[in-house]
Amino acid sequence: MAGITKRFPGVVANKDIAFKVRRGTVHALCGENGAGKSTLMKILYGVQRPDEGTITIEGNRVDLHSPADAIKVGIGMVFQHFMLADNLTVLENVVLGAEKLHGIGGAARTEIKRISKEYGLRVNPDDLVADLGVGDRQRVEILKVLYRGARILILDEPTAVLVPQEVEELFGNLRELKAEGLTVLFISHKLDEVLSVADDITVIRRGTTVATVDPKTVNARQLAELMVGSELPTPETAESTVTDRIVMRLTDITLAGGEGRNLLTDVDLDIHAGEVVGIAGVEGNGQAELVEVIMGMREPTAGRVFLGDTDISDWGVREIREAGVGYIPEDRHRHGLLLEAPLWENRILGHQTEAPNVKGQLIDAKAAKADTERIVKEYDVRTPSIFVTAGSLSGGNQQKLIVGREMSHNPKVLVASHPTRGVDVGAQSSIWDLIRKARHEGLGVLLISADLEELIGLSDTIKVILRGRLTGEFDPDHVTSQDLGAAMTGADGSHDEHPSDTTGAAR
Amino acid sequence: MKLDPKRALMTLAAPVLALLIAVVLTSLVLFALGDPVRDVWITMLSAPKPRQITNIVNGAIVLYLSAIAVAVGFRMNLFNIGVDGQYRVAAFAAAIFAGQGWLPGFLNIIVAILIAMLAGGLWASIAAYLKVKRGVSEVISTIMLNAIATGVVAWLLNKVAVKVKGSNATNTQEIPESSQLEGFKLIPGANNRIYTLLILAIIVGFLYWFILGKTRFGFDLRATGRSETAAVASGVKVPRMVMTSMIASGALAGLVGMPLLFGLDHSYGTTFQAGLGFAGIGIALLGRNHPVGIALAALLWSYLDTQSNALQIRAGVAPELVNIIQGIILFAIVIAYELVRRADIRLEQSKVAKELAAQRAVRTPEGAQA
Amino acid sequence: GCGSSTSTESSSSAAGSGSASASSSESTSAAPAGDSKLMVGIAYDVGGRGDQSFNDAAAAGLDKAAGEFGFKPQEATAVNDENDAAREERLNQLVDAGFTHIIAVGYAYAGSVGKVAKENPDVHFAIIDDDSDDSKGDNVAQLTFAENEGSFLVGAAAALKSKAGHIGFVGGVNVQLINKFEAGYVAGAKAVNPDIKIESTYLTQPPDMSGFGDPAKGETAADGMFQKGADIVYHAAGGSGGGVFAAAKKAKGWAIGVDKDQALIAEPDVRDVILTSMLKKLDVAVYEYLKAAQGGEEKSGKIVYDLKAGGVDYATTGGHIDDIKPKLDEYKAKIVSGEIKVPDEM
Amino acid sequence: MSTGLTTGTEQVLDSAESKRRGFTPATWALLVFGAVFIFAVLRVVTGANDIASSGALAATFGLAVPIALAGLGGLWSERAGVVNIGLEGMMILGTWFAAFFAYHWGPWAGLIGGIIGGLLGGFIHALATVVFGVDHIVSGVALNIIGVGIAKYLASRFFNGLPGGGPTQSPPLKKIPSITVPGLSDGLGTIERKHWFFVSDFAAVLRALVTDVSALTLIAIALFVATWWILWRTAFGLRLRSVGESPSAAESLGVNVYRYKFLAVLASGALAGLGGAFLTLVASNVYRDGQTGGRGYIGLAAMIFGNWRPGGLLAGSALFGYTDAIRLRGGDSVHALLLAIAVALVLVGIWQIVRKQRAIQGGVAIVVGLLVAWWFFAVDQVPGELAGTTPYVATLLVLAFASQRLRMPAADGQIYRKGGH
Ligand SMILES: Nc1ncnc2c1ncn2[C@@H]1O[C@H](COP(=O)(O)OP(=O)(O)OP(=O)(O)O)[C@@H](O)[C@H]1O
Ligand SMILES: Nc1ncnc2c1ncn2[C@@H]1O[C@H](COP(=O)(O)OP(=O)(O)OP(=O)(O)O)[C@@H](O)[C@H]1O
Ligand SMILES: [Mg+2]
Ligand SMILES: [Mg+2]
Repeated sequence: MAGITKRFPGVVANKDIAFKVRRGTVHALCGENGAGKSTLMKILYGVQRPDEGTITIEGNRVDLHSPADAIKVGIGMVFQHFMLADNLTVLENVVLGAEKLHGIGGAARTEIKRISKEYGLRVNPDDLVADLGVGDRQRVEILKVLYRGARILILDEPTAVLVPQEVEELFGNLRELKAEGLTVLFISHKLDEVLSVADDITVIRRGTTVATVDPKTVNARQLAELMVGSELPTPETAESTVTDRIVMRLTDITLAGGEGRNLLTDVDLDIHAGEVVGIAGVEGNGQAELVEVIMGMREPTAGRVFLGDTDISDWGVREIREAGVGYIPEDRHRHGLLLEAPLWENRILGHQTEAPNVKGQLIDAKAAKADTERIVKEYDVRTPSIFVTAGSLSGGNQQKLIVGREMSHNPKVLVASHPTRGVDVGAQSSIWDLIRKARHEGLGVLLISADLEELIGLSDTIKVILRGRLTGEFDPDHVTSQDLGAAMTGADGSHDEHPSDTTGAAR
Repeated sequence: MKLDPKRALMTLAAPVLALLIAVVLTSLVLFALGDPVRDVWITMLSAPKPRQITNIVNGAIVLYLSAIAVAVGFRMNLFNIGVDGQYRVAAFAAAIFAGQGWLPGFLNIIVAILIAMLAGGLWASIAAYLKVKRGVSEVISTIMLNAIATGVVAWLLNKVAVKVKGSNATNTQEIPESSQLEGFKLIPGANNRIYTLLILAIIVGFLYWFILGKTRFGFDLRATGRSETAAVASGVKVPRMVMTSMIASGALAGLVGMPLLFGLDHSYGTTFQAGLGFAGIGIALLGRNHPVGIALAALLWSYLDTQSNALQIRAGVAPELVNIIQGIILFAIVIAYELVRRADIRLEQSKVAKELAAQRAVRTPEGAQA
Repeated sequence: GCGSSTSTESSSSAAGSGSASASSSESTSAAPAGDSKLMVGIAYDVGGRGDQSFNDAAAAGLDKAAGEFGFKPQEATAVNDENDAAREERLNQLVDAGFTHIIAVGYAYAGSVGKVAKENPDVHFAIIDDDSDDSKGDNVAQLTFAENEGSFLVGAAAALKSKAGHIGFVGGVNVQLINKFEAGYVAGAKAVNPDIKIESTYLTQPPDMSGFGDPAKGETAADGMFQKGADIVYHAAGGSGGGVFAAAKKAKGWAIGVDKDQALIAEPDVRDVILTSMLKKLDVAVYEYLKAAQGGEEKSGKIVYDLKAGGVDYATTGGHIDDIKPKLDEYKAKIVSGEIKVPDEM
Repeated sequence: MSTGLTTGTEQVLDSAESKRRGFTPATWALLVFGAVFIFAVLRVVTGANDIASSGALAATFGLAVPIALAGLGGLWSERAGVVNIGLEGMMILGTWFAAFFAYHWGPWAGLIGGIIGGLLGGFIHALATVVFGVDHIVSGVALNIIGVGIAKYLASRFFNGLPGGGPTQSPPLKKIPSITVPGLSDGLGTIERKHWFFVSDFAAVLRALVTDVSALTLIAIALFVATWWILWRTAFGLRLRSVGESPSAAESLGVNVYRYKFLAVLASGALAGLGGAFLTLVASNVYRDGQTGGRGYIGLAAMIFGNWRPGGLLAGSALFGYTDAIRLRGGDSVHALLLAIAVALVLVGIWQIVRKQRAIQGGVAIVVGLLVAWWFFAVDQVPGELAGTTPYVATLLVLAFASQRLRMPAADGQIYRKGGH
């Protein structure tokens, strides 16, 4: 790829990007959030068209107008966000768009089984995708690409949702692919992974290629500095502020799912004032449900939730929030913001009944606007005004607005779900600082994160959730990511089944 | 919100553009089929007489109420296709009550209007219940309920109808003269009058604006419309919200027939105007669910309706041509709004990005991140 | 600029019906041609000219008068889902255009005729199917018909002709006017055979007026009656009547037409199943009204077209009821003399 | 305002249910036998012979096919993710164009005309929703308004003055021929008239299938089979469905999302237009103003009722057509149906309580059922005005009890923008 430039309104996502990939290698792309990695890969896959620049494959210049063109020249892509139709079967998802190869019936099924076996992907063509866990979906995505006979594979952050053991498995697959002569382009933020699997590493910063390096000659620190162009922040907890006052207590929380399966089983949890309790777990093991129970979006089948001494198990979301539980939702676009509403209305969201937003039954727009100005200033939300829509802010700034909003109501407990997911390094560290500050002032925090570094760095206690049960407790001062990963998958012996079974995959 | 001249211009541009497109497309159709293009537009655009102005305003009052009823649902993503049935049930109930003349003049009217709201709300609550408890799409259930309302009202009407000598119309008992509203003489030179219940429309419009824009309830409702998931997470009880707003929509729908009942027909019968609910959908969309926008849209719609009456007499063209014009306006305007919206988003995003870039340039020395 | 092309267009489209239903741009000024001083405007009910039924019957009378007296009428038609104000406006438009005689077709115009007539005492109005106080006025002729009496006769004919002792009635929309047809029909049939079985169905309920225009439903309803043993079905269902005829044809039964002599005007292949038709002589009423006006006499007040006045009758086309004609005429005489009083509601 | 609210209703999805992809032929046969049996019982119990007569069933065909065709149109469009509330407008266009073509060039040309009319509507809807990204419901509503306008305007422009035509109706048209299997029809008729339990009822069903069946009915049946085959057995269909389930996934695999959506909406229009043609050329022989009478909406309801599947849609249309047919045919059928509804409600109630442990919902069902039963015994005849609502009430009732099992295409109603996520 040479001279690739891509502009979005107001943003130059890629600027004069150039790099080469050798056949039969794993080539990693690194860069912080918003550096332009995904955009570049989408250009390579024909999803987006570059404003300038050329792409050359095997010596031929190609012009990619659509994914169809890319597929024709042997490029396959696994997107950062899964591109699967839930209500179709694995077979249907795989053959879609490639029906000419083996039809959509028996021949295709045979072929899928063959590929699945050959690369050890363990995929059953007749499963409904809706029933699969993340790991399985990842493999279906890879199978999709292989099925098309792609020679060049693009994997955009394939490891973001996997636990270390699954990552290892994936890397095994990648090495196998490489051995077959395939080329893999691999995007990750996780530098140690990159270093372990890549043959070459290209670093992108602010839309341009900074360097292509050999993993044998650099270490993670150097790589990170290349990415960011400056010193790295780390999530370090300062001295412990944990008190013995319990601000929130969960006793024997059980939440029944369909078909006699429990989504949560006997969850006991105490959060003390000034304590950050981290929850580690593979996605889909009940974290989301746990949050929903605490926040009152679901009523537990059994068990109680106490806020201080008050039983809030059957309260609604609003009462719980009014009582002093702040909430940073996992998916800010779906649960945290009204993207089409101006910032000041978003400041009201979630606190529609609390000062300064309301006077009696009426919305106090003036006060809410003034308070939004304050939040914008105090929490460094970068926006030209409080009248622009939330959707026009970058993810990090959206997140800072949410954090500011929740902190403004002096919560006793903060439920923070992936508070820094998809947020760039700068914003990330300021969010960490905010959480730390609040903790210092006696806030109890329930922190759910897929970022083990963040968990270890911020938490006072780490609990592992596996198949709806809290299966382990760790001291963040003495635990490694590897240990946590093992516990999260049950590979540490606490459980013996495969974790993705929890999400309902029936083999 | 600060008034941004560029955006204001764009918001205005859409309807004007839509009207132009409608004129051009309709003209093309007329021209292609050899109908008198000029006469049609001369007829449609001729200055209405005072009498017709009254009719336009009166028509708009009723359409306005209907559109507001629809808009309440729209603001939270509920499609109340059932305004037609709701106001039929409501007008019937109110007519029965008012016809008895149990209460003295004015009180009779007020209680009848409350009864209409109650009836409309009750009828809508069936759809609300089915949606909340049984997951039945309100689009389908309200369509079914419209047809059921027709049958039920026809049945009851035949039971209670009073026989007027020499008339073939079937009507409820006429409301006592003391409860008939004469109307306002607002348009000079017109011998007909503007419905007294213009007041009702104004009150409803104001309340709509106030409740949706200024109250907690309104905020919750709009939040639900913009993002159901975010609303739930913010503490809105969506099922209850659906229930409330659907019933509110039905209660407002109940008002649709009131100006007609007290200002024109004085009883409910087989010639009572139907189909206002569907027109209301179009008008709500045209007016972008905004109380003033809806008023303008209702006036436009009513203007077209009234002017089309003369089409056959003066241009020899079927008056239903106006449906084509209305339909095209509707299409043109939603497309125009959509294009303007996209342009708007692009505009705002690049503005945000530019201003941030400027801020960033200032801060760079401090080493802030992208 | 476009006058010439449009005027040829409109005259060709009007050719079939013999009147200026679609007037050209010149007539915008509403100057009627011909040697009559009459300036006649007509406001039809929904459906308008060409509905093969009610409105068409009025149009026929109008055409006859126009041809004879040489005037050029102006027509306007109601649209669906309108209110009284819109009907008033239509009449006002005709008044504004300078018409001196305005005929409103259908009871829906009752209120609006009453109002507009009061405001324009120099203009003469006629309304069809209503003689209530609503439309009363010194300058209003209220033309009504004793549909029940006509229906009585075809009811009697049906009972006399039915071998099964089982007949049917299909009403278009369940409105009072159509109930009147049913009431007369049932009374007539019962007069002949008190034990006769009579089925009755209305296709839709007001305000859903589609029952006057849905032949598919008409056919389904009549099919049901025939298959359950009826052998004669009378319809008062406007355009849906075509379906009733089709069902009769299929079932090898009889149908009875309405308003006009449908054995003459229905589609050729079903005409032979039309036993008789209940004639409602709207055309006569309209024609007579205009004829009087032409002669300088302005009719007003209630004018009832009943059996006695020859305003309703039954048709004998096809000769299917020649054998029972004496009996029917006997009933007719009794009704005319007042010996039999035909109910007008069920 | 694109997809509408989902509310907090728990969508109880038995996963066994959701995985069940259609019925096997054997299940279908069992269902048909079961239905016939129930009606045989009901007929004998209530003495309402018409509820299972071949005439009622034939009328069901006549009333169900246009609904089914409109619903099939809805199915195509919604499977590709475009909500189509404009079916009514498309149907109306179909009726006018069918009449125009049939008048000038004969009934078969009329079919083509109906398709063209529907295609016109489909094109407008596709243009608005797919190309311009207009909200689907908005576009549908506008289309319904415009469809009425176009048909009425064109009718008064082109049918006025033709012999037998007028501003609200076309001249009489030649009908599409229909087919009767001679010997079989009469023989079965004889058996049917014996009113033997079950045997006669079964004969009635068969007789309705071989007597006076319009060619267009056969075409419609073929279209159902074709739809099922195309959408679930071909690559084209897979792509079309994928566009309705996850357009971004489809696009990432090189499927041209816009094209498939556009085609699907066009097909939708063509089918709805054909439904309109059925009304002018089979169910009657004229175009009449207002002839569709809301059948487009009913088609949509039948499709949702049928869980976005051809078989279910067919059942939904049949339910609607049947209830409409028996009430139009008059007599005691609707009254008899009350008993059926009462029994069904009570059974559902019991089932809810016993199997699903839902006491309140079950209780409500039982109480309503008992009320209906009381009504059945209290009156001899359902008043005509109320009988007219039978199809709507029946549809609403069934939806109320079944709709939580329904699952629409995941991206149905969402506005898709290329490249955006
Ligand atoms: N469709 C789009 N329109 C406008 N701007 C966009 C669009 N897609 C991406 N951008 C912007 O382009 C820049 C590069 O985004 P991109 O998604 O390529 O980053 P990334 O390196 O993949 O980040 P991440 O690690 O978060 O995945 C960002 O500033 C982003 O906001
Ligand atoms: N589809 C799009 N169309 C237009 N602009 C977009 C689009 N997507 C992103 N952008 C622009 O890109 C910028 C950042 O968006 P983006 O969502 O990629 O940020 P992010 O930091 O990666 O956060 P997130 O984790 O929420 O994706 C915003 O300013 C937005 O204007
Ligand atoms: Mg991003
Ligand atoms: Mg990315």
